[in-house]
Amino acid sequence: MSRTATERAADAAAAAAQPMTMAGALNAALRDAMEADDRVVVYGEDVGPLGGVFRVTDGLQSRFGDERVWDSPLAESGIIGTAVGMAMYGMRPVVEMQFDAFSYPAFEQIVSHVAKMRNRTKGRLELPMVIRIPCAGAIGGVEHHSDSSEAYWAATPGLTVVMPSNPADAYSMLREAIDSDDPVVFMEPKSRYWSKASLELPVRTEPMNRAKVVREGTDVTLIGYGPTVRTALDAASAAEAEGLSVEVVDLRSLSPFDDETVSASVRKTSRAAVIHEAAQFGGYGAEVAARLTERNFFHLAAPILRITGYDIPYPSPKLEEHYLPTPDRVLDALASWEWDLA
Amino acid sequence: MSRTATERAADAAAAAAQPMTMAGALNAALRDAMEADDRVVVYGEDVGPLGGVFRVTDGLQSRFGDERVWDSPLAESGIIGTAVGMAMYGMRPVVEMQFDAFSYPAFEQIVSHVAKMRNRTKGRLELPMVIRIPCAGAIGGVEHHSDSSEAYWAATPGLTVVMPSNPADAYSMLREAIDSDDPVVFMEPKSRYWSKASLELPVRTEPMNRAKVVREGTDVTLIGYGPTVRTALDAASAAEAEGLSVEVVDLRSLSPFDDETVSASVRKTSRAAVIHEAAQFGGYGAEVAARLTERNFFHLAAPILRITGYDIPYPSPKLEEHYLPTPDRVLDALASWEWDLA
Amino acid sequence: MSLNVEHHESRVLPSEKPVRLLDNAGHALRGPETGGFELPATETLLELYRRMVIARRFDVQVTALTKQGRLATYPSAYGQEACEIGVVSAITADDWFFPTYRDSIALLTRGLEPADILQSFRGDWHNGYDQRAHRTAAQATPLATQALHAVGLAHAARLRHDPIVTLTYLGDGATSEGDAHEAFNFAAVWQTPTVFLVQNNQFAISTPLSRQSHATTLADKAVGYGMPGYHVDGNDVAAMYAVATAAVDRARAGGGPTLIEGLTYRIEPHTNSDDPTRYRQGREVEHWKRRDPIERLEKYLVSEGALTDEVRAEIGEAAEALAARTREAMNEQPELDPLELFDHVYSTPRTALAEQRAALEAELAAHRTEEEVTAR
Amino acid sequence: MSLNVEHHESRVLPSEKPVRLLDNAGHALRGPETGGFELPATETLLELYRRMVIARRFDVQVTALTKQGRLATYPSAYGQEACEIGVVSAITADDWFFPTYRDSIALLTRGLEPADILQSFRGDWHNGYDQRAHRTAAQATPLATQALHAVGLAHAARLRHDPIVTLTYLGDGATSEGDAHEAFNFAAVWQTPTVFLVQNNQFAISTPLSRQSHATTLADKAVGYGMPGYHVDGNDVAAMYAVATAAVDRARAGGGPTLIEGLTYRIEPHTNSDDPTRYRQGREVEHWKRRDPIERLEKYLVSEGALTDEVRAEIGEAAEALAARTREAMNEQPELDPLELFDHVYSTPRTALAEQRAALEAELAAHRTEEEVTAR
Ligand SMILES: Cc1ncc(C[n+]2csc(CCOP(=O)(O)OP(=O)(O)O)c2C)c(N)n1
Ligand SMILES: Cc1ncc(C[n+]2csc(CCOP(=O)(O)OP(=O)(O)O)c2C)c(N)n1
Ligand SMILES: [Mg+2]
Ligand SMILES: [Mg+2]
Repeated sequence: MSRTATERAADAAAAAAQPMTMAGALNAALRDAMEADDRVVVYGEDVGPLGGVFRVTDGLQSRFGDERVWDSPLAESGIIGTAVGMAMYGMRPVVEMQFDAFSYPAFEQIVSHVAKMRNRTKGRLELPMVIRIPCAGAIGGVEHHSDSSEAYWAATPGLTVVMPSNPADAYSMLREAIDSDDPVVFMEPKSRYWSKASLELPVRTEPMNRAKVVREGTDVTLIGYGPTVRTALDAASAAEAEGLSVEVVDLRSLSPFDDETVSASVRKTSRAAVIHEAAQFGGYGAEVAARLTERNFFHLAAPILRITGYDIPYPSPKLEEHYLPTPDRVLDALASWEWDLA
Repeated sequence: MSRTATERAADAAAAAAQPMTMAGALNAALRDAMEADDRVVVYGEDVGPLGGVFRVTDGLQSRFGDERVWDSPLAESGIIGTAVGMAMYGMRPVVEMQFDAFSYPAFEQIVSHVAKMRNRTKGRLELPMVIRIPCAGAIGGVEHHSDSSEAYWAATPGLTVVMPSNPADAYSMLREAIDSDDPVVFMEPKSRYWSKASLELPVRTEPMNRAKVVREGTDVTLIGYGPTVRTALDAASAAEAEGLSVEVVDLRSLSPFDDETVSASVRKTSRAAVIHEAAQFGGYGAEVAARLTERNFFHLAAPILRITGYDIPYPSPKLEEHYLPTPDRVLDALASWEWDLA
Repeated sequence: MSLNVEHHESRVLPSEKPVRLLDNAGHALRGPETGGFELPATETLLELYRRMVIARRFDVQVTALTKQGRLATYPSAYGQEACEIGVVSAITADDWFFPTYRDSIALLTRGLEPADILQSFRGDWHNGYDQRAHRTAAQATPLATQALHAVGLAHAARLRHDPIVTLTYLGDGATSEGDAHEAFNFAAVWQTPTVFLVQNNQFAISTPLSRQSHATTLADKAVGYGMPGYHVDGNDVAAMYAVATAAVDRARAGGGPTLIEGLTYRIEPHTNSDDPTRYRQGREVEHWKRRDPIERLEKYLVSEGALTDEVRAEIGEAAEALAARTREAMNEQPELDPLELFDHVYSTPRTALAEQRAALEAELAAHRTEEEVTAR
Repeated sequence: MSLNVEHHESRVLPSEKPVRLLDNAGHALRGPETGGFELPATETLLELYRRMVIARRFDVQVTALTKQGRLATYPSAYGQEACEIGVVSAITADDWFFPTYRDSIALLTRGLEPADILQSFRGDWHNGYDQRAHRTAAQATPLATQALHAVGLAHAARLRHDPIVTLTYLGDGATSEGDAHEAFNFAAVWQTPTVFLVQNNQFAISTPLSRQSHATTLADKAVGYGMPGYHVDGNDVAAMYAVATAAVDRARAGGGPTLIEGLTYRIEPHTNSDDPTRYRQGREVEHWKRRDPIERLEKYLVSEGALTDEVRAEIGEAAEALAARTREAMNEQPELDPLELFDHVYSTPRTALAEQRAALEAELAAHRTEEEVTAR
């Protein structure tokens, strides 16, 4: 039986495809971006010989040399502030904040400069830079290692904020973030670093400013991003057993918000819940709920729920299981609605 | 005609009452708090001989000496960080951040320590401190002088965030904030500093964690805080002319949110809009809309509107009028609803 | 001219007495006070004089316009001309400059147009000039933040093997900020070609230097970063220029960063909305007025026969012409397009912003219609 | 003993060669290397020895327990005992201590219980001891932030006329943070009774000192704040104790803050999850192991006849007893109440938190019921 070209291509792809963790995919994205464009430089705390505390920059310094990849002094405002200067000169710095909470010393540089430079200069000065932030919890981290900082960045006009939930998106979105002429806060869910997928590089998924329906359903829409996409999918599978058809949307981009995709899903199902690890009060889910309600009020059968962390500081390792929004908690929330299942 | 005791008291009060600006009321509150409790100290940039760039600390140094009121070095993280230490030792520091945007260098100290200390130590160490932040815009300020930072603080568990809208509340709430054993982010709307009221000190208004219905109405609830309470009241008066009965709620406390008072109003009117100067996306209004919708969905005739700044950095002085949510814009928003007016 | 060898090779404390080449009477100095620096050539000094006179005329003019309400705010550099002009004159058009709100006159020296410099202070837009074309960053307001940008840009240029230098100004108050420290440290560790000028005008708004630092000199800070530091008479433009030129040369040659403290004084209020009577004595201001940087150089140039009446007249005319141009520019009230508010936030278009833009457009159109109706 | 007069009166560069009282062979030194400091009394040194031996035993024990999974993480101070113990021993129980994650053994010396110190590393709660009772702040993770707390508390005490001193530790890496700078500066301007110990263990995780600072010594930073700075052999507990004691005395007497750099080395990985083979040579570690602070003092004490077999045995027993207590404590798995998560966030109760607490309570109850059902 003769094989078609398509079949042969698929075979080649399968051969090229390799199992890869999200950390590995991010590493590959950095490598490929650096190969493609010598304006891309990588620096931050411990990103050189160590390869970063999560090994996302592993091997980059030995490959590209220490003029492309280097350990900076230990000062986050310094890292972001110098990256602003480097981007002004036409470089494309990709810098790492070691954990969410350690981006806070750089808050002023990010909010008052990174976010505002383009507007300030009427577009004459763009800042093509990427701020990588290993984010959120569920890794048994001690205090300050499991914050979720996305609400701060998303509330800041001028920033683009994205968070991949899987290795393919991680690769594709990081490449796109580096190529973007806008500064991007690129959030990497730590608890997903070791999640695996089979990838054929260079994989390109949907544009990074689009949300994606990752599971179709008709009764309710679960909206997650980063670590909670897995939570939503697990809850959806479990709910199916109980006869509930759950659609899951992976936001991918927190700012901008893909109103089109998410509203379409919510109009279809008429019920939705947004899931995140961060505290509920003032969290990103508030924006999701508010804007979806504004735009789809008369299509909604119930208020949009927020299934989130509590309004407390992130707990110590032994207590985090009680804090995190689990699939069980999602199921409980869904059960609180009255369903008239066939 | 003989006068009753009540009449005499009222007369005495009127005699003691004096016209006072919000800046004056805040100044008086600081003075009275310092008189009442020698653990209260005031420091920050230019709060000494100058009396602060808005004169809120005017005269305090000459009255209390420079061991109670002093100019610190110019470093906001230093100001907050040392205040943490002072509060640990039992003082009650009241520190000033000169403008919202200049609190950003202190972001780490505020988010990682001020907000978390009590929880971290299981309540063994409290931080009775007040962080005063002259906030928001509408004063023709150049870049970085008109930010609205409330969404950042409100999203941070562990902080109490309040914002008075008038001189009486300014006095009362600042006294209460200083007396509180929790750290309070005390936001002062700059554009209201020169607004006046006749006050008899020490005036005590509602507890600072309560919202207040400042105008009763039946058709719609306008929710404002700080500078936008005036906006809401002006819009309400104008709407009245068009036959619309508008209730206005002054939130006063942003965190905690007074669900009871605000939900009661929304249930009564079935329609609501929240007004703030900050950008809409991820702004505080998202939380207001989301939680009111969650709790009152089946009482709502329409989605809760957000009438806010645009999703852009705060504009330059000559353009701010186009950015700010004006009474006209509020009226337009109300008009977008279909009204069946008698 | 080159910097003292010791500064390259080992750590040395900046001199406690500021480096000075001309005394207040305009006499050229010799001996240790000069720190080994040589007096610049007379023609160089004459050019610096010219720039300072023009700068001051501009500054005085803008202060006056601000009092008339033409500008939202203006932080004057009156009295700081030796720092402002002397140091920026040490870099070339290819070098990058990172100024603060206080440094409008240095921008003028750098060739920027009054109308462009003042756009932000008039309140039109946050920044009014083409930063890349002028290699001059926006005048920074958040204190010390721009120093990091200067270091980053210098490092980028170095990686590209472009022989440029970055120069940044900061105030005495700004040295207290964490960002100043991080900028000094990154520059030293990375050995970037960066020159930091601390204009110690002895006040941060109302806060005097004594409440800002306990160091003997602000230049002392350099020691902690392993970089050379110079404590210089900030009202002596000859010294400021000489030290800055040496630092710039050293940076360009790969010798790394330098910290220069210019000891000067802020004669005017912090900005037009400040009230200095609350925190300082008029006597102190008078004392410093008598140490005027322009008069000092003038005395020297006159004594050297370099400043003839003819030259003086020519400079005066240039200054007046600039003042007139500045007045004209500020009397114009350019038509601003509110819809532009949405156009520059992102390079990638956003639907939500387009919606908001459309809403404002409709609002403006409705408003115009209303006005027309009212007008009829 | 008191600090050199020069340090009070004028600015002096810290000695490039670290201050040292005992050489690596355990011989007492004389001459300039001692920086004018005197060797502490033998009984003091014996007590420091005892504390260091116990501290190390504890540290080794906790590292082992961490490898066994009993703790979430543990940053070891193996090899840094001279800094850790020598300096904290210079303050009294009334003074306040502001440590980092690295400084568990200093807390031990301060009299805290292993079980309490390790609560945070085991993951029970973010902080496990009564800070006020022990006058010991939580071990800070956000780098350099605690230095500001130390300065603020010292200032508060000073305003209250309480003659206490605050001591804070920070790492070489942490000196790069803006907060370190602001802390040094506030302390110097306010002249607070604060002693800063920079434990220069030459690495910040994987980043070597050369990428952190270009200064000759980290103590040089003191100059820029107008405060005394000492560069000390951080593996010589005699020197660390002597310099720290002098700094503490000076602070208590109203003489203001001091910066002490202890030059030492981090023998263990940054934490248990670190892999130092990626960034440093085993040889370097071996080199530093041969400069062990405990062995050095031991040699001296033996040569002085102060460390008899009897004393050695007694210390060994105390160390083993502590190790046993530590093992026991870490083998216990205390019952944690998840509902406590809501109880300490605010002193003023919040309705929303009460609602969330109730929700979790219901969830836990439902879960227990489910478990009971399954168990039946
Ligand atoms: C981070 C930050 N904090 C506070 C301010 C408000 N502010 C503007 S200028 C100024 C004083 C600055 O003093 P200095 O650095 O000495 O510069 P000078 O104005 O004297 O030139 C202050 C406190 C600011 N712009 N940025
Ligand atoms: C503000 C901040 N940034 C980053 C980190 C992550 N981090 C933890 S320890 C460390 C290295 C610290 O090095 P150093 O100050 O030398 O102390 P050492 O660990 O060597 O004792 C880093 C980068 C942090 N804790 N805080
Ligand atoms: Mg100044
Ligand atoms: Mg270290």
